[in-house]
Amino acid sequence: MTDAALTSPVTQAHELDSPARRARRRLFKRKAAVFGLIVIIAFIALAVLAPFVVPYDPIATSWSLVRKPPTAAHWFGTDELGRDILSRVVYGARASLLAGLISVAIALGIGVPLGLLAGYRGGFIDALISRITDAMLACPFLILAIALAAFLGPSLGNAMIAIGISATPIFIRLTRGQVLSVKAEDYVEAARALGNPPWRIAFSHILPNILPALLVQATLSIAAAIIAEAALSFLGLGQQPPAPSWGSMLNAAQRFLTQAPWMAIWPGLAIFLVVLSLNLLGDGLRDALDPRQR
Amino acid sequence: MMALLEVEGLVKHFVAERSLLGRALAHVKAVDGVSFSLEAGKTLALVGESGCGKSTVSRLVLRLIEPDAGSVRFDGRDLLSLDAGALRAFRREAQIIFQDPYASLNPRMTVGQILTEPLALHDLVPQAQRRERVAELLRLVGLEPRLSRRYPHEFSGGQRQRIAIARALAVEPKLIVCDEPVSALDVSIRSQILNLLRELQDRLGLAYIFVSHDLAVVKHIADHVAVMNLGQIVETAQADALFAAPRHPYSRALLSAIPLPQPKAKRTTVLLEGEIPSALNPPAGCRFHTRCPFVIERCRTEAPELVPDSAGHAAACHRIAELPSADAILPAAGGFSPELAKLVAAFSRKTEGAAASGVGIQGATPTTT
Amino acid sequence: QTTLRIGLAEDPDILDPTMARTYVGRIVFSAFCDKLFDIDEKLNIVPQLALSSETADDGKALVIKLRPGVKFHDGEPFDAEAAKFSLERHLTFPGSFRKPELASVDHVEVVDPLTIRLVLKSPFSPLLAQLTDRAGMMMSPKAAKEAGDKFGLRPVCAGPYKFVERVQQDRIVFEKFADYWNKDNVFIDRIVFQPIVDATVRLANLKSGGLDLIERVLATDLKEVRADSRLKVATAIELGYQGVTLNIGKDKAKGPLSQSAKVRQALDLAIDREAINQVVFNGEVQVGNQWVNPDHPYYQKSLPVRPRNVAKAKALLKEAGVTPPVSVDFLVSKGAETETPAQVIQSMAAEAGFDMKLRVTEFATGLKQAEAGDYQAFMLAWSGRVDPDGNTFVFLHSGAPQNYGAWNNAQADKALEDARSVTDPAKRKASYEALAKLVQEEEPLLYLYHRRIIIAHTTKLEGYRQMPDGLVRVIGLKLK
Amino acid sequence: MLNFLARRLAQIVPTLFFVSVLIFSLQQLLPGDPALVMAGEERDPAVIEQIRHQYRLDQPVPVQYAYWIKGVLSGDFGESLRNKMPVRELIAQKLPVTLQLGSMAILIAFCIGIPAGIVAAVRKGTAWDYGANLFALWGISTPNFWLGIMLIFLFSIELGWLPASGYVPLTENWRASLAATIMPAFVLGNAIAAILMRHTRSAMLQVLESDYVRTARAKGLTERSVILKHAMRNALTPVITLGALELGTLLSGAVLTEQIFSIPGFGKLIVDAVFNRDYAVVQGVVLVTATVYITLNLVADIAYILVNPRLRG
Amino acid sequence: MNAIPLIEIRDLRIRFHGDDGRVTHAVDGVDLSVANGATLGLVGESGCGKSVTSLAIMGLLPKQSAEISGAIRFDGLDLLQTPDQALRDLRGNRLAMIFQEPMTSLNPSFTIGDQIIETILRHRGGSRKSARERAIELLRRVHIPSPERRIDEYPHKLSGGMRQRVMIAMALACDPRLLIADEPTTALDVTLQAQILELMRELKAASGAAIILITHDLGVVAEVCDEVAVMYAGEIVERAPVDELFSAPQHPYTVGLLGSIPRLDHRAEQLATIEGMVPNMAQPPAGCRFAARCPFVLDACTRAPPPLVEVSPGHLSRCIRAPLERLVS
Ligand SMILES: Nc1ncnc2c1ncn2[C@@H]1O[C@H](COP(=O)(O)OP(=O)(O)OP(=O)(O)O)[C@@H](O)[C@H]1O
Ligand SMILES: Nc1ncnc2c1ncn2[C@@H]1O[C@H](COP(=O)(O)OP(=O)(O)OP(=O)(O)O)[C@@H](O)[C@H]1O
Ligand SMILES: [Mg+2]
Ligand SMILES: [Mg+2]
Repeated sequence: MTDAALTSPVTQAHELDSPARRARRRLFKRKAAVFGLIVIIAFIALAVLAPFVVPYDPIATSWSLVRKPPTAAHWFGTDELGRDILSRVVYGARASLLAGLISVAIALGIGVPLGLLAGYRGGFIDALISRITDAMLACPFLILAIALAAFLGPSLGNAMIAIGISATPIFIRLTRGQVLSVKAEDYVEAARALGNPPWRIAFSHILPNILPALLVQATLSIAAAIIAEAALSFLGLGQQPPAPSWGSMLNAAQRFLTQAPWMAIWPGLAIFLVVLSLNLLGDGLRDALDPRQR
Repeated sequence: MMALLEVEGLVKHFVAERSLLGRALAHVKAVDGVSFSLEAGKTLALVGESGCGKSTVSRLVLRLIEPDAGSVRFDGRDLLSLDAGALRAFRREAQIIFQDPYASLNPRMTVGQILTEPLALHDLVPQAQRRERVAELLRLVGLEPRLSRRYPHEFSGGQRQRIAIARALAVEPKLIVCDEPVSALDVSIRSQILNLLRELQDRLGLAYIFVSHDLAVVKHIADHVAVMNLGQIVETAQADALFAAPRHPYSRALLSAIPLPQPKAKRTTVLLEGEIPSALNPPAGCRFHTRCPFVIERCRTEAPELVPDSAGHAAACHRIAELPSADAILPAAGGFSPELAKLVAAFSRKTEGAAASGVGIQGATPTTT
Repeated sequence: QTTLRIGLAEDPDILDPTMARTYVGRIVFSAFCDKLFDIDEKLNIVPQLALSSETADDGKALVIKLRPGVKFHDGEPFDAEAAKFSLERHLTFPGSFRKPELASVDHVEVVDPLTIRLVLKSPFSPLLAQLTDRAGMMMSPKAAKEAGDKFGLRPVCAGPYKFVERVQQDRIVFEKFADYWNKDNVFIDRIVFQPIVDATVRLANLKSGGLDLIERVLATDLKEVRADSRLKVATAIELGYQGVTLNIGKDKAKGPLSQSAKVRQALDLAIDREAINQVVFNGEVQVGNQWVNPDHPYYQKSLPVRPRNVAKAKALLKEAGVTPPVSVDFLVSKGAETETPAQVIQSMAAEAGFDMKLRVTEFATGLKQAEAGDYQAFMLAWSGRVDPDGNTFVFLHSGAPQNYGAWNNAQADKALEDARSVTDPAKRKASYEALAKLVQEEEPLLYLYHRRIIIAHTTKLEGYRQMPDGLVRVIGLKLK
Repeated sequence: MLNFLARRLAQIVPTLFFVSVLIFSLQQLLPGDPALVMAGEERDPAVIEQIRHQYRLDQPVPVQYAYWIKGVLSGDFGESLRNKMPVRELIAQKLPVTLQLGSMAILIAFCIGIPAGIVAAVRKGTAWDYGANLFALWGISTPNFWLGIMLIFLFSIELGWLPASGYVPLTENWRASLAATIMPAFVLGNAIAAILMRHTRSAMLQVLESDYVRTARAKGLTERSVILKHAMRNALTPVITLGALELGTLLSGAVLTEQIFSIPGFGKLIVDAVFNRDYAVVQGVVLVTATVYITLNLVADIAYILVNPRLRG
Repeated sequence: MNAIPLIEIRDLRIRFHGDDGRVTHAVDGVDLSVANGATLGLVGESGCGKSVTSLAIMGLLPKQSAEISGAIRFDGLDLLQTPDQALRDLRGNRLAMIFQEPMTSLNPSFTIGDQIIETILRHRGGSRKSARERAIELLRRVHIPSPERRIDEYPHKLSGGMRQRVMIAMALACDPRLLIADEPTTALDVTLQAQILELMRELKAASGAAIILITHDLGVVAEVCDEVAVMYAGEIVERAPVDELFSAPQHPYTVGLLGSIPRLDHRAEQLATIEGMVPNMAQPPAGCRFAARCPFVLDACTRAPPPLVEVSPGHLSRCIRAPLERLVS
């Protein structure tokens, strides 16, 4: 390993900024990540400001406008009940983004601590957590999600919880594996030699170093969660009508694919854009959070 | 004078293979009965080939791993009887520096964070003064305090090793275990670190366990040397005595193999032949016998004892008395030509004079009590 | 060799007439399991395995003459003993779902080898109609005794086709039964039923030639199918209905809906049935307000569909003393066929001052909650029975198993009982008229519309006629 | 190695135990009454009560579990509530279908994902790389049912090349069988291909930086053999084990895909069973799936060891 | 030296273009030559461009990011102008290289035999059987015990020293004219290092190939090299026959290096240190690159880059104050 520092300009003033600002600068240097960030922010803004930006009420039906193709009045066309698809896509961002973000947050919130515990402690606890994780992984994700969602009752919130719990074992496993490899690093041993208690080592020395792998998995999982919400609402366990989510819009569109293809195109495109942007952003964040990158 | 550290019969066997039910099937005998002692303010060097158990001893001494047998007494206390809390408190008194300056600093913490952590952990310095103390530590190891916002990767290897040293010094320890602290560094940087370690020892009265496989470095820094082979100490002596007349065939081979920066130096290199035995299955008898040029039948069956002579120079070999003299191993005289010696001296003088750029250690007040 | 491939909307349950429960199963049965009686296009009861029937004057016995020379698929003869066996099996077999349908039958007697007599506990006019369905299906006693409760895995009946194999959720295969009593009218050698759940894919299969006939085409696809020259459509209005049950007796929250008939009437008036038809079904369903469709002989023409009247609905709410918006917990089973109309209702009701909160649940959960009364309004579909009794009694009689809204009205109970005990159609119709009036006043159940049974098939298939019960009858079909 | 195998095998037992407990307790939590669902349109209370009793639904949960596990241990998985088929037979009917579909999906996934990943890594930063990445993200973000219906429109209705749905056993007519499963297999494989592509790409990038690839170049080998022989061999071994982990995704995907294409496999069976509260079927199928999944992962691990001389010992 | 050099490097310049648009001048005007049968030692601090120079000779620098100029003449052929295909024919054949990391330089998935045989078949053709025989012969030459058996082993079963010997055997497979050894012993223990150095001495005597030995250990240089080139920050700062370099170095950096090695033969109280840091190669300083760390620095040093001048016959130094003896006498 050659020393990168030997060639890095150490005296440039901006390198002495706070870590957060430097991370931000690293992020903004990456065009793809900036694109992702802008799209995500745009979608979040749309979701938050939905009532102010949409041209129509997303649940207002109009019997005279059933399944009309895009026009100047309805840019994205109308759906099977004459509702404005543009407005529904915008409102649907609320449900779908929440479904993606919250469920992954739940999975991270449960999975990461358990993975840290299993990986760092080892022994019986590790064996127990690992076997349960294996068992959950061995049950099909969607089946777990269906069962949980059905148990909790149909609503978007419960769907998020169900998806989150079902996605948890992946994070446990990933975290555990990463912990095992990071645990052997000298700096972890050094932290121990300094007298750090185990939880501090786990959270402030190991966790930051396994973050990149978690980030990448998290962005992929958000995509999977948005799709899973679609699948759950396909099965009646997700967003409740008439409130829209991209998944339920796709489901409704399915029956009219030949007659009204625009019903499927817009929510499909929205999912794709968000997933794409999240992944680009995730890759960018991984690099930006790594101080070794420039 | 009572020794700061006394190590008695340390044993550590790692499990290399486990059975279905978790029973150990094979062991790596990484450390197999190691004893030594170290006085405050002195340096003990552990030398030996890769895998002979040097790092394991270092970790055992700090109780970073638990020994299978033996005892470690530090300042009169039995380390192995300490509970978790007391052990954490002990970490104030003994510290470790690793070989790889790239791996031993958390890449996601700034230097400031790295150095603040021990202060906060042991509540050594009130919150308000921690910044100042970090600056002081950085100056102590010859770095500019303004660099505390940087990440480790933004430093050169030597600078990183200085940061690691500063981190170790932060808790004001009495003992620092240096596990090959300069092996990964460039020659020119290596000397900075060696000089720094020596200066710190003089100033702060630190004791070192200095692990290395480079005997030239060891000779430069150590008061006492222990040569290890396959988990055991085969020879131990005062540094001068050992380099003047290595006794054990293994020590001789090591010494003779060091390339000298002196073209056409006259000496005999002992080339070791034969398989290097693995610690998984150490050979019976003397563990060096597979490669020893002086091997006799007895060596294959009977393990030699480490017997000290009156001067404390001990070697574990059956044939010590019969071995040829060790004179040819190191060239008798040598060193620089007079001109070169002067040049080097001038070079050193000038750089020290020029060290006002913040690299020296002036201005740093010793804080160790 | 000709094979007729039929696409079903669901996978049928067990193929044992005694234990079968599903609508889709009945479609399959009609290919291989003949009944004592059948219906014609006008809903008249016609003999099938029976030759004739006669009800005793007191209404407490039914004598049935059986068709001679009929054989089961295993070669066993069909005679009075076999008929008695089948009926008794329906009546007594553990887990029999026919028991309630035949509840009026006390016992069965063999009069002669081709005559049986059903002795009733009390007069029960719908009995003959029950025998046009699964309760009238005849099974080979030999096979049924051998197989016990596994009879459904290899059913042996007396229909035009006999069972060959079944792969769950994939296909059910039948082949022509050589000794069928009516074999001269059977022209196709094999029939394969394939469950294909997705309506779009089902239609795609028909178009691509993978299937010859599919059931339950979406009303919204009808235009497209009609436009396709290679396809033909056969339709009929169903015997059943789509409605909204309003929780009267079991409403735990005691909302306005359960407390005042005026509020229920307001809800009814808020709904524009014709608009639902146009928006959701492209105008293909028949709107209605009773348990039978307006073309049915038992439809009460004196009580036509009331047009939407939002102003009146609002006035009724005011009269009832409730202040809008009236919040209603609206339980809907998953499925586009129910969800979309529910959303339309929600939107219409909002204009009259109702806040219908949709709660879409998967089927099992919804069922449980409906049973427990955990809802205020419940979207309900009923596939329909030949006799109006099958569309009313279990839903409207107090304490009846499917009276989820726990509507309890003595006059209604009486009307329902009366309609059962007399055979004269005019008298029965009068009883039902009384019931219909009560229902219109009290509104325990808002009848909305009657779906169109839409069968599409390729032009290669000839001779297909649609009966109002929605079943696919294979007699007389030819494949070019 | 043997020891490792034995240890892995020993882990299967507790894992399967947890699987069974997990699925058993989950379905107990499900609202709805199996007997009620089973009754369909015919909801006579007496009959329903009778069914409850017959299937021990009126007994405490642990008792039900004990009966079930006792049956399983003696090879009896119970019978389907819905159609009285023994669950074992149901599984025997569907397992080959799912295995066929699954293996084709994996094959397709590997055939698309790995070359795409390699090209993306070798041509890092070029249009090839971006193209492969876009494709991967598209695969991940496209719901199965949507892609499935699109394919049917294109290949069955517009072009008329493939049957729109249905299944033909391999043993009956292999051509027809492949024709019937190629679209669903593609739909399933597509999402996994995307994930494999990303794994392959990063593994490949790492390997291409390695010293031994440099050594191979220094020996004067052609770029082709450097990449296809020296780099690929090492990059693909981890990808294979990662791929095995994705098998779980496969079954989840199969749930909707089989529905769209009317493939009578496990996915459809299990979803229907969940919705019909057909407990014995759910339990049996999940247990078998879990076993298959665990076994395949074990096989992948063994394969990993076999192709990895360092671990072969 | 007077013989025609086997390889001659003229004004080699290598720049790396980073993703972020930064340009690193890794090598800046290097001139080198090695005669047949000679061993050139290339020493210098980490990152000074030793490896990059050798990779340039081999044509192994990444094409996208490395910009190379100058000339590398090998046996009359300019390697930088040679098409890839022809270069591949040279590599592993007449040009061979051993890398620093014996642990990772062998492909873990193939037996060592496969990896040696592959090279032989690539350049020499012939049957697999004869290639295998040659491989065994090579392994024997590098003193691997029972080569017939070892040839079918995977790298992970071998110790570091053995692997390095396998690397050497592989490099020797086609009797190269030039062998580049990039820190072949850095990762090894002293006793193993002694064995490998001995081996290299033997080989040189036997085959007469030219060797470029890259190292940062002056002791190694003293033991095996005939001539030494000292690199600093992408430049050659001193070139001399080995004896002269150790007895009368003519560049302050070399002096510093010599002074900073702890020595077995005499004990210094304080080691010499070279303070400061290597200049940033993205913006190399205008004058002498060592000026910032040099105790003998003059104003003139920082103004213009000093030329490489011949101080005594065959001894070149890039220091305007050379000969340095003047400074202390
Ligand atoms: N955690 C461990 N588990 C199993 N074996 C171990 C472990 N740590 C060390 N060993 C083994 O113990 C032996 C001694 O290792 P140790 O790291 O102490 O050697 P060392 O002298 O420090 O070597 P080096 O010079 O390479 O650092 C080696 O054979 C090593 O493989
Ligand atoms: N592929 C590359 N892209 C960008 N910069 C590179 C690349 N390879 C090497 N460099 C840079 O070129 C300079 C010289 O590197 P080189 O590897 O030649 O050093 P070295 O003298 O061999 O050091 P060491 O002793 O550590 O091996 C270093 O600054 C390094 O960072
Ligand atoms: Mg070590
Ligand atoms: Mg290098």
